[in-house]
Amino acid sequence: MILLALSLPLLLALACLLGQQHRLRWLLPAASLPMIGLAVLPESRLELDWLLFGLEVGGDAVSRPFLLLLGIAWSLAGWHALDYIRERQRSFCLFWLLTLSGISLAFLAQDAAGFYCGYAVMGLAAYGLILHDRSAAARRAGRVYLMLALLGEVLILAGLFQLGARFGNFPLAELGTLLGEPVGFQLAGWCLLAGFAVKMGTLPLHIWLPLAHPVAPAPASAILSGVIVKAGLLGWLRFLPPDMYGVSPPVLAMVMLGLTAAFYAALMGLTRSEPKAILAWSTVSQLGLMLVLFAAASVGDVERALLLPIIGIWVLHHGLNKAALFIATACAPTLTRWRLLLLAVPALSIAGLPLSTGGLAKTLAKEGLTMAALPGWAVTVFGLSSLTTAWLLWHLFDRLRQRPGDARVHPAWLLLTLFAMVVPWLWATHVGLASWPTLPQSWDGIWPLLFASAIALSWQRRGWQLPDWAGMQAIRRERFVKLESARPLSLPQISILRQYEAGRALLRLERQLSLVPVVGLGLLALLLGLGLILIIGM
Amino acid sequence: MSFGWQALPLYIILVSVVTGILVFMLGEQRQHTRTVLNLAGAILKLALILIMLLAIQAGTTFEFRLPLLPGLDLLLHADRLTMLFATLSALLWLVTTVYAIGYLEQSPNRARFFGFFSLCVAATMGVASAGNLFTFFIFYELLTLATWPLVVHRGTPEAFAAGRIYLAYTLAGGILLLVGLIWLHALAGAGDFILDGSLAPIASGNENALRAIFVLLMLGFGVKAALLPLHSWLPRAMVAPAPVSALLHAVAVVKAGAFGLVRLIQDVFGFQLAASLGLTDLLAWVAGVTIIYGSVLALKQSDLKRRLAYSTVSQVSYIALGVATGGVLATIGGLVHLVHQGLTKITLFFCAGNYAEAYGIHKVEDLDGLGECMPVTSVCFTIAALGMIGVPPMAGFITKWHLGAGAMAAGAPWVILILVASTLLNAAYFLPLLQRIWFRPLTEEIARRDDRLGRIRQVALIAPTVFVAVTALAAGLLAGIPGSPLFWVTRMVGAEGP
Amino acid sequence: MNPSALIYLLTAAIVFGIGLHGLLQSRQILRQLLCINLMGGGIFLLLITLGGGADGPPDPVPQAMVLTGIVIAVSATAFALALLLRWHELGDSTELDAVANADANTHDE
Amino acid sequence: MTNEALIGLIFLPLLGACATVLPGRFATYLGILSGLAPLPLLLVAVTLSVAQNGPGFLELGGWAAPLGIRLFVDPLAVLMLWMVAIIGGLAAIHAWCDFPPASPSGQRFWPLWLLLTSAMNALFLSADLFNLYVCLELITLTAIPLIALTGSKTAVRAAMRYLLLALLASLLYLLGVALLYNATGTLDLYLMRDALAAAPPAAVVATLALISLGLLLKGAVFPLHVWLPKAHASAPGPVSAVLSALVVKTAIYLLYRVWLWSVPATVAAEQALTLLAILGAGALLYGGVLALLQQRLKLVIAYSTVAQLGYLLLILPMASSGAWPVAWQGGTYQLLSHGLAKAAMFLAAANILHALGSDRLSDLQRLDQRQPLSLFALAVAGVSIMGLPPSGGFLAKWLLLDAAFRSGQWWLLAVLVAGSLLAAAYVFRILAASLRRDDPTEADPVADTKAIPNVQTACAVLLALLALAAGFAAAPMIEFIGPGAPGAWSRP
Amino acid sequence: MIGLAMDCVLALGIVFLAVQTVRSRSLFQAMLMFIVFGLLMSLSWARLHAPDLALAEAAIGAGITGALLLVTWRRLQAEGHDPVESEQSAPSMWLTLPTAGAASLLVVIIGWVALQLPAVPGTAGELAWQRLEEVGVSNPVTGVLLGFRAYDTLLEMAVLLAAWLGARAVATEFRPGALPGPAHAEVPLVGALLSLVVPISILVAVYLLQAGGSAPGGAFQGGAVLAAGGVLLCLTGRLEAAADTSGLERLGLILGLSVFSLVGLLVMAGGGPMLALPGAWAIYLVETALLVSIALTLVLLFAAAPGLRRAS
Repeated sequence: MILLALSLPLLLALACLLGQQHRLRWLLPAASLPMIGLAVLPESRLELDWLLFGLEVGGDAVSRPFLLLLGIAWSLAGWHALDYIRERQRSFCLFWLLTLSGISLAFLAQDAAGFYCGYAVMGLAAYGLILHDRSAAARRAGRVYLMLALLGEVLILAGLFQLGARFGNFPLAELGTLLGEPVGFQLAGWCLLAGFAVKMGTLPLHIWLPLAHPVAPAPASAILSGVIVKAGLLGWLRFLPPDMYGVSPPVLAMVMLGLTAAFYAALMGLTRSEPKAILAWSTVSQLGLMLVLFAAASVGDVERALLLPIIGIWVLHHGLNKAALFIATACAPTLTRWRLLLLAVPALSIAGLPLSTGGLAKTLAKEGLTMAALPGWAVTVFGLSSLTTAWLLWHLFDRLRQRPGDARVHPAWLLLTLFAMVVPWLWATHVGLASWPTLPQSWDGIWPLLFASAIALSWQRRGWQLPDWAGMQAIRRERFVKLESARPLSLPQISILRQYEAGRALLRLERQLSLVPVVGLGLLALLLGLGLILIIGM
Repeated sequence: MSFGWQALPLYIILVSVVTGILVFMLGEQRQHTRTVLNLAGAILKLALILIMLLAIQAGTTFEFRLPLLPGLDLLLHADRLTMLFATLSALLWLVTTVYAIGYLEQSPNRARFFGFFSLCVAATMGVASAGNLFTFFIFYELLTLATWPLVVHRGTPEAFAAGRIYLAYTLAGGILLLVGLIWLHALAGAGDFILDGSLAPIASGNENALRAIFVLLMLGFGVKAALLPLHSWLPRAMVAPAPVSALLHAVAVVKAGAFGLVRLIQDVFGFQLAASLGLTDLLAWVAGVTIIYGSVLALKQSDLKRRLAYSTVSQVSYIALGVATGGVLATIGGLVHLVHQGLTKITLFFCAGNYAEAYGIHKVEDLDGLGECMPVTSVCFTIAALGMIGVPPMAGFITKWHLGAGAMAAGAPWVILILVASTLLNAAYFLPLLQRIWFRPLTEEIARRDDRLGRIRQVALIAPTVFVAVTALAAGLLAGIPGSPLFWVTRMVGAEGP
Repeated sequence: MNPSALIYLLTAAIVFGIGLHGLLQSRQILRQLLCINLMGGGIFLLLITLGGGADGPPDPVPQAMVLTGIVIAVSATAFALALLLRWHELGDSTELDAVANADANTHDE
Repeated sequence: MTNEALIGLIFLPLLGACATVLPGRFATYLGILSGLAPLPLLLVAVTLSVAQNGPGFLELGGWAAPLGIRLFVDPLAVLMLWMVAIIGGLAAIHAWCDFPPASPSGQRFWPLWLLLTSAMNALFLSADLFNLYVCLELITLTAIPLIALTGSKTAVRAAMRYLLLALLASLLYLLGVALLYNATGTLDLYLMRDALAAAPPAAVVATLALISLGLLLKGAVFPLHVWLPKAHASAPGPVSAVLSALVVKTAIYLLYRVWLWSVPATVAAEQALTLLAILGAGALLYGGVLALLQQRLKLVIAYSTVAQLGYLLLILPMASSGAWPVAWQGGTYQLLSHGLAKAAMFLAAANILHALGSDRLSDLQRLDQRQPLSLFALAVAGVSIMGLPPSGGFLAKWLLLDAAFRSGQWWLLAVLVAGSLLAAAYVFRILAASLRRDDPTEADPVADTKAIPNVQTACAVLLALLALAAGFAAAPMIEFIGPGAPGAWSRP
Repeated sequence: MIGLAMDCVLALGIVFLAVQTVRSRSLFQAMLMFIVFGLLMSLSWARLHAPDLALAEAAIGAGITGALLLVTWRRLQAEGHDPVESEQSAPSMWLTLPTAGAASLLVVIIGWVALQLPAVPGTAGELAWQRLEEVGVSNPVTGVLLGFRAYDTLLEMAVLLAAWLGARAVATEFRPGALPGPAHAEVPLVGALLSLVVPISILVAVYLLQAGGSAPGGAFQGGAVLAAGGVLLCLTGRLEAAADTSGLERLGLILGLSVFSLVGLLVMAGGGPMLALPGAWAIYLVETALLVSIALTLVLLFAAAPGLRRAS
């Protein structure tokens, strides 16, 4: 099963490479299906000694929600892609499958090198998805993405080197044990944190997200936003065992960063008009919240154990819903009633409507945060983020409504929305966290929605709009990073004197030397010199 | 002096020499005979090397000794390091020969080309199997001699300008090497590669002399290994045909320099002594600076082959860096990069050659959209470029992993900075190429051009390219299996795998 | 050393010097040949004078050497004259150094 | 047997020359063959004897020195004789095509050639300073006609300059010999040392200075080299080869003999030898640069000779140091390998000149197509000249550098390094010129090339291969040469 | 005292003539001066107890060399080059002064060194006197030349041969009448004179040859005298240039060298040392051969032609 999960995408990719994509296209959705099996079936391990430094793969408690997300979201997005992608199918399939192989390996790997390997492959292959459009905007977005992704990867690499120097290619599960007493964030830890933060779109490394999502095709955006970014989170969970110092300044800093991102990104999203850009900012915002959760899980072993299932639910909830929303942008230009409903369900879920998966996740998260002894204001602010989220989704709703066009409702959208509603609940039941919301909890979930609706409606009525400056900012940054081409440097050459004045002078000298009187004088001078030397010596 | 089975290294060298001489004697017109001869020579040589490899596994020792001067022997032997380099270069020679046959299909002076080509590889084998520095030097200089006609092969003024620079650098380097060698000879007396520790007894009191010798030898090897600031011949040598570039960068010349540095640290001084004299730090820093400098310059090149050349400047220094950093892991990283860089870089040059031959493309800007017209070549190029960057699971990653972890273990965390910066820079100059190849539309001008490769040439050019690309991929992907370069190197260094 | 030997000794040295000076500052090849012969004469005279054996019989070895020297000198002169004839047939100058530059030009343009 | 062999080395070519003067084709062929062919055989006998019994004297006419004239044979002399036999022999085969013995040009060429061979053999064996003078004159008076043989303007002019300066050199040498005889009463090279020790210092100084200067001028040592380049460059190919490989070496050989065998302990030889070495260094650098500036192949090679002779003088200051054996081995090996390589280069250059009708570097392009084997010879010999492995030149340079290191003469080291770089520069300049192809579209390159007899090509290639082989067979030769001369002044 | 005065005069004359040779503006004059210089040298050698040399210098140094110089000069003139008119251009000061200075310095040094030389016991010369009878002649110079240092003499013959070969090798194309014969109709007296002089020169040569064993004389002097006869014959047109060297001439040219070598080799073959001439007869044999060769070579060099033949 594991082998199938790993090799299927690769084999399909190879087939694409050989130009067989037309015949095998139908397998595209199936490529990620084995992941679902891995997520729900009992744990199993597979050792691949012959690969790299010897790989060990298999699902475990940490990765199961990730695998489930991957299996569902990727397959359905793939199905959608089958019909959605009309141009450059071969290229799309290839990168789609390569990205899938990468992320599969990253999710399944149980050793550091394997994880990194999958992660890097995924990161690079995703570039091809972002660039699918081949437009100038796509290229720009791709470039920014690539730079940041690489930056992240070398940071991870730097961190890995430091760990690798001590432990070699260590099994991920044993990192905590290996490290013994984890004493604060060491340099390696910082490197890894920052490295994975790129994928996680943590402020200020988020800039690729709002650039990349609008230009990528909808299914690609769906998995980018829904699944791929989660790989960063998994990286954190894998490589950063909980700190032993409790709520230390670094943890607090992460919390503040996450919260800032949650609000900042939502506000930025409001400045955009492109639905996918809005969704991208929403993702940044939601990832900020996940950072807060991760920070809380870093407080200690107990907190980690407590928060891990909650994070899992978050992952599933956000991944599926966000994927559904992205697909919706492709399927719902004209909002009929059914479509409106289909769009509203995931949107409301993300906004944290009680009884929705989002509501469940938020409630659980707030409980978890409180138990992790995070300061009360942090929990409050975390809750308040629903307000901006809701506003942002209103904005999206508004934008989508205004967009003319015609599209077919794809069954994958329906299924995805359905799964988004159901699967996180099921998973919560599975891990024993499912509970009906209490009334206060429900109110907590509902008022931000109402409030946000009010703001949004009034805002809309007055025709206000925030300036679109996020793109400009990215462009400026990009220009800063771009290296201007210049003339190649060269060290001074060794020149052989030939046509130069010195050479001619030497030839003249040689001519003078060959005159008989000069020879004679030289002869006599040497004679006297030799004589003198001999006389002095005697 | 025995000419029996023990002298197998000699025969391996002679295979190439004889091939070269026969090719010269065949003359220009006997194309088919020449092709057969070249391939037969390459295959025979590879077979002999494999036999030797097996025999060494079985514990046989190979040694050939011919006294040249009183107390100085021409000594050929085979140890594991030898085999690593020899196998690599023999394999790549075969591939490059096939490629060159296709590449030079129509061009003049092929007899000369292939003749020197064989001699060049003979010299490389000599460098690999040299049992003492004296022998090493002989073949090292022979390599210079045999390569020069290849560099100037086109016979254009630019080619000769490049050839002149090449000579100026390599011969000056050779002289420095010679001086260092003689100094060492005068100091330590005759000897085979003075193995680890045997210089130690004479070290006390001679520290500064030994330092000076090391620097001289380092400069001597550094010229071919394109260490800063001795590298600038390498990009200029790009005027040569693509197989020559492949040869320079992957099979022979640059490798010989790097190999020399490895021998210098590992066998001549021994890491302990070199480190205690502060010499490894020197080399490591020089290598580090070279890595960065080469990458930065590569960024600025608009000519594809020049960009690749600067990339070599940068990449080859990994070998020196690894060996100079010391410790098991870093040494493995350095040595294994000898192979990895060879495989990857040869792929890149083959691809560059294919582009140039098929569509006359030399500039980076002209690569747009070539993924469509030349998918196979482009895939190979992509694999190799990613390998260069060190994207897992490519070979470059294996190297970087060992280097990075080794540097940490050896207490040289600054190396990680170098690696990080270099990876970023590598990406910065390779990824735009990939972006152009795959994600840009084909320019109209190129689209109008016809594929100039004939059918036979297509096979002869693309088959080797695919082969090396697959090998490069496998070297990384399958690093864990017995027989992989990593496996060999690990056993050579005598350590458990990481 | 007897006075007449002294006289001849000085004469020999002076003749050698004159020959040398003449060789170096003349430009005509024929005269340069004469000067070389003068120098030879000086050396021969020196040999004979020194081997004159003021007290005993004259030393035959230097005499034999000079005799050999004379024959060699005439041989060299004869060959030089033959070469000179050839030279004249080819060139237009009787001076060696006058053509040095022209020579150089034809070679090193 | 050895004595007869030694006599044969001198008299066979001499009588051969007489025979070639006689009328009739038969006499000519007989003279050439009997004059040259047996030399290697005789040398084998001599070599074996020297290896077995060590150096030895042969008193001519049975008169002991100082009264009579002796021949002296030691490993150095044997080495030189072998060079005469091999290089001279191969050059003679080369010359056979250009100067067929029966033709008028052959009639002029061969007697002189045989006399020259005989004279060189005589010189290398002679132990008598006045006899050496006669040998030197004989060499001069045979070599110069050979240069001027073609009768071209440059050749005659070069010959004339060479003649005047050679005569001047002979006179200086003769003056030195005259003073020596009157100061010591002996003319024997190997009795001279003890005899000079008792002589008045002024006489010793004057003798040594005059003899040395005469030899320096004959040996074309910088800055007295001016006659050499054009003379060697304008001579016919085989003559150039022999001139550069052997004839100039005669003077250097005598310098060795005088300074290393015959200088009394009272003389401060180190300083004087350092002066000579400085001249050698000057030759190496100046000759190298001038070679770079030349536009004709043969002139480049000729200036290369000027430069390479410098190596031979460079070893002299090491004579009193512990490094002397190595230096001596290096010097003698340079003598040999330069001889082989330079002869190969000149023969190859002659072939190229014949084939192309010009030896201008600018006319050499596509030489690898037009004259591949000659270019091969040129290149291989060039490798030896540059001192790159594997070649005799490399081993020689290795030994020289080694000696410089051991004796701590750092300036020598620098000079050696600079010299070999210059050599590389000018050799590769030739090779670059011959691989150039200015116009790739140009049609059949062989069409405008005259055919060269295979024998001539073979001679050049063979010599080049010998120069190459010298890189592998050094050990026995160096062992044979031994630790070098017993320099008296090196005694404490 | 008179001797000393004569020495002084001779010395002054020699120096004067040497200066004139260098200084005289006309090349022809310089050559004349040089010939006279040779004669004075020969006189001075007679004064220095070197009669053999005096003879040789008179015959070879002054006579033959002079004749060669003059005939060359005349040929140059005949070919249109005008060596008489080509006056020596004034040498530049910066060359004259240093060369003069250096030359004088050298003179002083040589003179000073020569004055310092002591009489050395046991010289080769003394040994030669002691062992003269072993050679079989009583003239010590001949003893040295053909006994003790016979090898020098042999090589010297090779030099002479080389000079002729060289002159032939570089010779300009043969043109009949290249030999400067009599410009005008011959005075009748010349014939009579020649018929007297030539036999006398042969006689003198033979005398000198046979006297060489005990008195001043020998092959060189004799050869030079004989050559002088030959030169006369050439000058008077009795002999004229031939296009080719006859077999006899060739034989004559190598006679000295080959006979000398063969005798030496035969001695060695007989078990003796190389070049040890067995007795006076061998010396005379060799000397005769030498005489023939010397005379012939010198005449042919003078004639500057491949060969000679009787005038038709």
